[in-house]
Amino acid sequence: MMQWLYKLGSPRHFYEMTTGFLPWLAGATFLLLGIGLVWGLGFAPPDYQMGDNFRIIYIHVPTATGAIWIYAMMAAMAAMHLVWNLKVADMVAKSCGIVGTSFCAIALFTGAFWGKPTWGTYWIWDAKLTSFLILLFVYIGVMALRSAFDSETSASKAASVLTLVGVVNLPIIYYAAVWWNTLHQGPSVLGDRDASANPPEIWIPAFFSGFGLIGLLFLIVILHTRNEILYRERRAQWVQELLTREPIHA
Amino acid sequence: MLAVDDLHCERDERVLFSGLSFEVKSGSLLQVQGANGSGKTTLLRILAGLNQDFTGNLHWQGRPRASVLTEFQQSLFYLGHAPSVNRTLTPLQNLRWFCALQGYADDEAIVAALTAQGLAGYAGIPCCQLSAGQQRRVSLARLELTAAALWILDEPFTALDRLAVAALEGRIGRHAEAGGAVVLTTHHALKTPWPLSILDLDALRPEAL
Amino acid sequence: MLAVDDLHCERDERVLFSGLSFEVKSGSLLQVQGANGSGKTTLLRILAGLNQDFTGNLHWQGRPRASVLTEFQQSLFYLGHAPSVNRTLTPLQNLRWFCALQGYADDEAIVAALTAQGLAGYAGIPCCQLSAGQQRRVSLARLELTAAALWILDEPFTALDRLAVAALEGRIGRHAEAGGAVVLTTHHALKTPWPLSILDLDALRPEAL
Amino acid sequence: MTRQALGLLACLRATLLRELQIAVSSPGKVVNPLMFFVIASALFPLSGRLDLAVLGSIAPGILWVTALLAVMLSMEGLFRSDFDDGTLEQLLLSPQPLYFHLLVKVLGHWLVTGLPLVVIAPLLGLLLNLPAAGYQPLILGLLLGTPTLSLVAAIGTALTVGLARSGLLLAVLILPLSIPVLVFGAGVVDTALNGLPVAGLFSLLGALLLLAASLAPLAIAASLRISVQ
Amino acid sequence: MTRQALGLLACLRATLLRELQIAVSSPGKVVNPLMFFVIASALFPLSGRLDLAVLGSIAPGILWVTALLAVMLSMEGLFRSDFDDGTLEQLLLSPQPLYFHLLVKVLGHWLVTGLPLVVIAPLLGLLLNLPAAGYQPLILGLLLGTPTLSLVAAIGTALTVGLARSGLLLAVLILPLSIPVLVFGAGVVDTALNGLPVAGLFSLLGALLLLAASLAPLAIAASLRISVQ
Ligand code: HEM
Ligand SMILES: Nc1ncnc2c1ncn2[C@@H]1O[C@H](COP(=O)(O)OP(=O)(O)OP(=O)(O)O)[C@@H](O)[C@H]1O
Ligand SMILES: Nc1ncnc2c1ncn2[C@@H]1O[C@H](COP(=O)(O)OP(=O)(O)OP(=O)(O)O)[C@@H](O)[C@H]1O
Ligand SMILES: [Mg+2]
Ligand SMILES: [Mg+2]
Repeated sequence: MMQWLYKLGSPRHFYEMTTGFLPWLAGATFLLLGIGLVWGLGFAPPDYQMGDNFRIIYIHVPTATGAIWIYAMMAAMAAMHLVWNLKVADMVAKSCGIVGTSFCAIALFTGAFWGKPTWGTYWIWDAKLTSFLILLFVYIGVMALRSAFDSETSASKAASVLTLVGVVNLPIIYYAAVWWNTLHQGPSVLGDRDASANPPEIWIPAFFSGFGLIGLLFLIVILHTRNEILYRERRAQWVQELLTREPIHA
Repeated sequence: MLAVDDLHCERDERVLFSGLSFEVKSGSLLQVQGANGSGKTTLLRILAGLNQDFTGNLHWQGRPRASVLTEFQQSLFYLGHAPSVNRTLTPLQNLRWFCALQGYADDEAIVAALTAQGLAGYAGIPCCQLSAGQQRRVSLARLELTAAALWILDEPFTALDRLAVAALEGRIGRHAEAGGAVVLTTHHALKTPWPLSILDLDALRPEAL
Repeated sequence: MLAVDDLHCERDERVLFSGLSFEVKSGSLLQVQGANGSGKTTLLRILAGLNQDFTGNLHWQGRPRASVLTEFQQSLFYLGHAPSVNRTLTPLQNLRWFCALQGYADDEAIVAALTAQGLAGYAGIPCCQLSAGQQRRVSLARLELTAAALWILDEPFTALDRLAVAALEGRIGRHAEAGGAVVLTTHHALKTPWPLSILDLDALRPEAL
Repeated sequence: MTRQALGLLACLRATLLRELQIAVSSPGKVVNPLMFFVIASALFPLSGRLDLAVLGSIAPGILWVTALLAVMLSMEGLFRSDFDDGTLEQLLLSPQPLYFHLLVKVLGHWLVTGLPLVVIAPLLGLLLNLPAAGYQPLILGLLLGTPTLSLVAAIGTALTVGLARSGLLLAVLILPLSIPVLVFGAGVVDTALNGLPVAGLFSLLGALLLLAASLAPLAIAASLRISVQ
Repeated sequence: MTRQALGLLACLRATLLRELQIAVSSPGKVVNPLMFFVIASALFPLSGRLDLAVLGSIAPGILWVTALLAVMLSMEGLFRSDFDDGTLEQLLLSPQPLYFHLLVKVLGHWLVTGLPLVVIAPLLGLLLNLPAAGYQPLILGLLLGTPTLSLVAAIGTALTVGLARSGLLLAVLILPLSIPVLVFGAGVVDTALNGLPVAGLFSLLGALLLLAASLAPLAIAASLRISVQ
């Protein structure tokens, strides 16, 4: 286990490992996304209740769900970084922070623009939306802390600690939902409760775009991590060799 | 006492030292030398356990330091660039807390230590009203209050006048003579009655080889 | 140029100097000496006009300094303990602003001054990535960019290596030779080709009399 | 008194005593958070013509938010001077159990900064027209909540102690993490004003305090180790 | 480019440029006040179950108070690094007219910290359910008010720049002085929401700005001279 971890934890190994399956991941991602978005935005029939507005779902739901899970992933990476001092884990965590913040922001904005036609207001202080906003704040806090340090080592360690502290906060925020009654959709559109109201033409593209966005998420994280590896290891022998071997288009 | 094996440290992608191995034996006096920015402070902080950012092994009394950390810390006295003296408290209050961290209370010993540092009448005056040199002396009074065997001193002679420098040199020599060990840095030429070994970081640096 | 008459200054109820009178003439090199805390920095800041907390008279070119303040400030270059270099900006940006304060813009001169200080490739790198000595050099590059006749330098040799110290000593001598005036403090023994007068604050102190 | 071995409790008392002595010798440390609390909560009634009933109904929120800000800003100095003068290194290197010393240090800081806020809060409640039913839950809530806020803020302080100009950064780090305390704390008063039972909320606040007291020292210690590095 | 004599305006532009360059190279300076503004104003709706109409009616107060706090906290750093690295001494000793340079310096700081607050305020207005009639007066009011707040805060910063840990002390000094701006600024929005004419209040805000712009630099200069001493 530890052996495997250290192997995976070596930046070089991570870089070389991902070089292999990156094209596959990219291909699958764009295929899924393409099908999902074209189908969803272009061909799926309008919702019986919400009309064309519902098409936002194809972006809103996967980004919102992704932003939550990506925090969990970031926290796991932070823990690995602190416990085993794995540098790659920190680089992945940093990438997760950037992607998570963007996803969070996208979900918020799409949700808000969806809210106007459906609820009649852009924003409402209900549990789900509020906790999601707090998640965005926590993300931003981690990024702000990271950028405040001059030294890379201190920055990554400090960000890891804060990420883990933020985890403790998440379930608490979640349970705060008890104190409000929520206006936000539960697991409804995609759930089987009123599947009758939503024909497969709606939720199949949703699956495509959902998995597509998950793929995109991993794609961005991996690409960013690879960048980070090259930057931090720019003095290392293997990076030098790599850079001289491959022509760079700067 | 403290064995250092294959120590490697880089900061901001600059290797400060690499493959550094030595042992601090009981009764030894080790001076770490080098130009500004050569990594003396960094090395001392690694030895003291403040800086974790290195690779290599440290053994205390033959066992890995991490496994005997409390024991190690009980035997360690570290004096850094800063005097570790709170400016709003008095010397007495400062040293009382230091003793409490060591696990005991002994006001008489504190007053005696301050007197030995030439601060007889100053025990009750807030440290911000003391001069820089006097603050350093409050800090040095702790040498009399600790039972630690290993002293790690980073530029202990800063801001001291000539008499105080000589007294401290004597004290350091006596500690080594009594079976303790001292690792220190300083830019001035040490005059101690006890044999001194020197670790020159500039000479060790890869570029210099 | 600058005449000092019956200067008296006390800080925290301790008299630093009293009845101090001297004149800084064109072409003169004055080194202010004294132990730590004897008031060297305080005196230099009084001369520069940063510290108003004194009694006595200051004349610039024969007229009371307060009445010709702008003229005085145009002829003054002051370098304090701190390097006056913003850490997030580059040397070029820092020096551009310095020139603007002098009322001109001249990138070529800035680059030339940096090159003369051995910072040829560093004009565009944020100063926080420079070592302490390199930051001091950025600060000293301003000596080439100012037309001031009176230089007041507080420990200008701090953090410089041996070559840079020699270069600066030469520069200071040339400035005096060219009819300027320099007042400075330093703890090291100055070696300039130009005659040096010394003002010893310890010798002047009332207790010492 | 000659040399006298001290147990853990006596050592912790020394740390507490030190914290209190420092506060006594720099009174601004005690007075400034209090003044901030008073002035900042007075800003709200000044910033609009609210009728008294509305003011009373938002008073719990105002008091809690400003208390949170006051605690946070006051924590900025918790480790600063220890960091600057090297005392922090001594604490980290001492053979003493760091966990308890940090807990006691935060406790000492809370006694001189947080507790006065709790004491003065009813007065501000009067100014803000807080209805009578709100005072007891306000005080008890702050009593349970401000130590939690102090502990959470101490993590942020420990993380940023090595950085210059940390005030706003501290806020950005700490405020999101403090929101649960705020929600429950202000919620207690709100609920009491609506005549509903508050026991559940109090136990939630208590649970948060226990959680913070047991976990925060670990995070603080880790953060300090990173900052001292 | 060879030596080229600069007029006063060009010199002032250099000071402005420097301020902006510093901001660009440390993004926290721009982002943190903004984040504080967003998070702090989100604290209020979180701290109680307000109905939307009430929330909308207190929104101007919340936005103005948090904007005030954000400006104040962001000003903490205005002279700090210049003081620490000695640049401040150079500015005080330069033959340039200090008055204008200080004015421009505060302007530069406002551009990177105050102006973003004004830009993002409408978004927060949406979150806080501010009625439609409030947006225009909110933006215009902040546009006139935040520079005044910056100027006032700069006096406090200049006075406390020599002191460590000045955050809370600054607040205690500055908040009382800022109250008029707050009262008129939040008052403008309030008045507009009530459908009353606001021109008078705007001209009061404008007058305050002019007053601050003409007098504050004098006070700042005097304070800096004292702090540098
Ligand atoms: C700013 C406003 C909004 C925010 C912050 C927001 C946030 C979220 C979040 C965080 C999720 C993921 C929930 C989870 O996985 O547990 C989600 C899912 C969802 N949202 Fe929103 N949302 C917003 C507005 C809306 C609006 C206006 C609608 C439509 C009426 C909507 C419909 C949905 C649906 C249908 C899901 C999928 C539910 C599920 O399967 O779990 N959202 N939203
Ligand atoms: N906080 C820090 N973060 C990153 N690098 C640092 C830090 N402090 C010092 N360094 C770098 O580490 C190197 C070694 O610094 P160190 O303080 O150990 O030198 P030193 O030998 O003690 O110098 P001095 O004689 O000036 O005390 C320096 O080149 C410096 O650039
Ligand atoms: N900010 C201050 N407030 C009050 N007193 C001060 C202040 N700074 C220095 N002093 C006192 O003024 C005296 C003179 O200080 P000064 O800095 O002029 O000494 P110096 O000769 O430059 O010493 P050094 O060689 O250390 O630079 C000192 O004894 C000090 O106690
Ligand atoms: Mg050192
Ligand atoms: Mg001096």
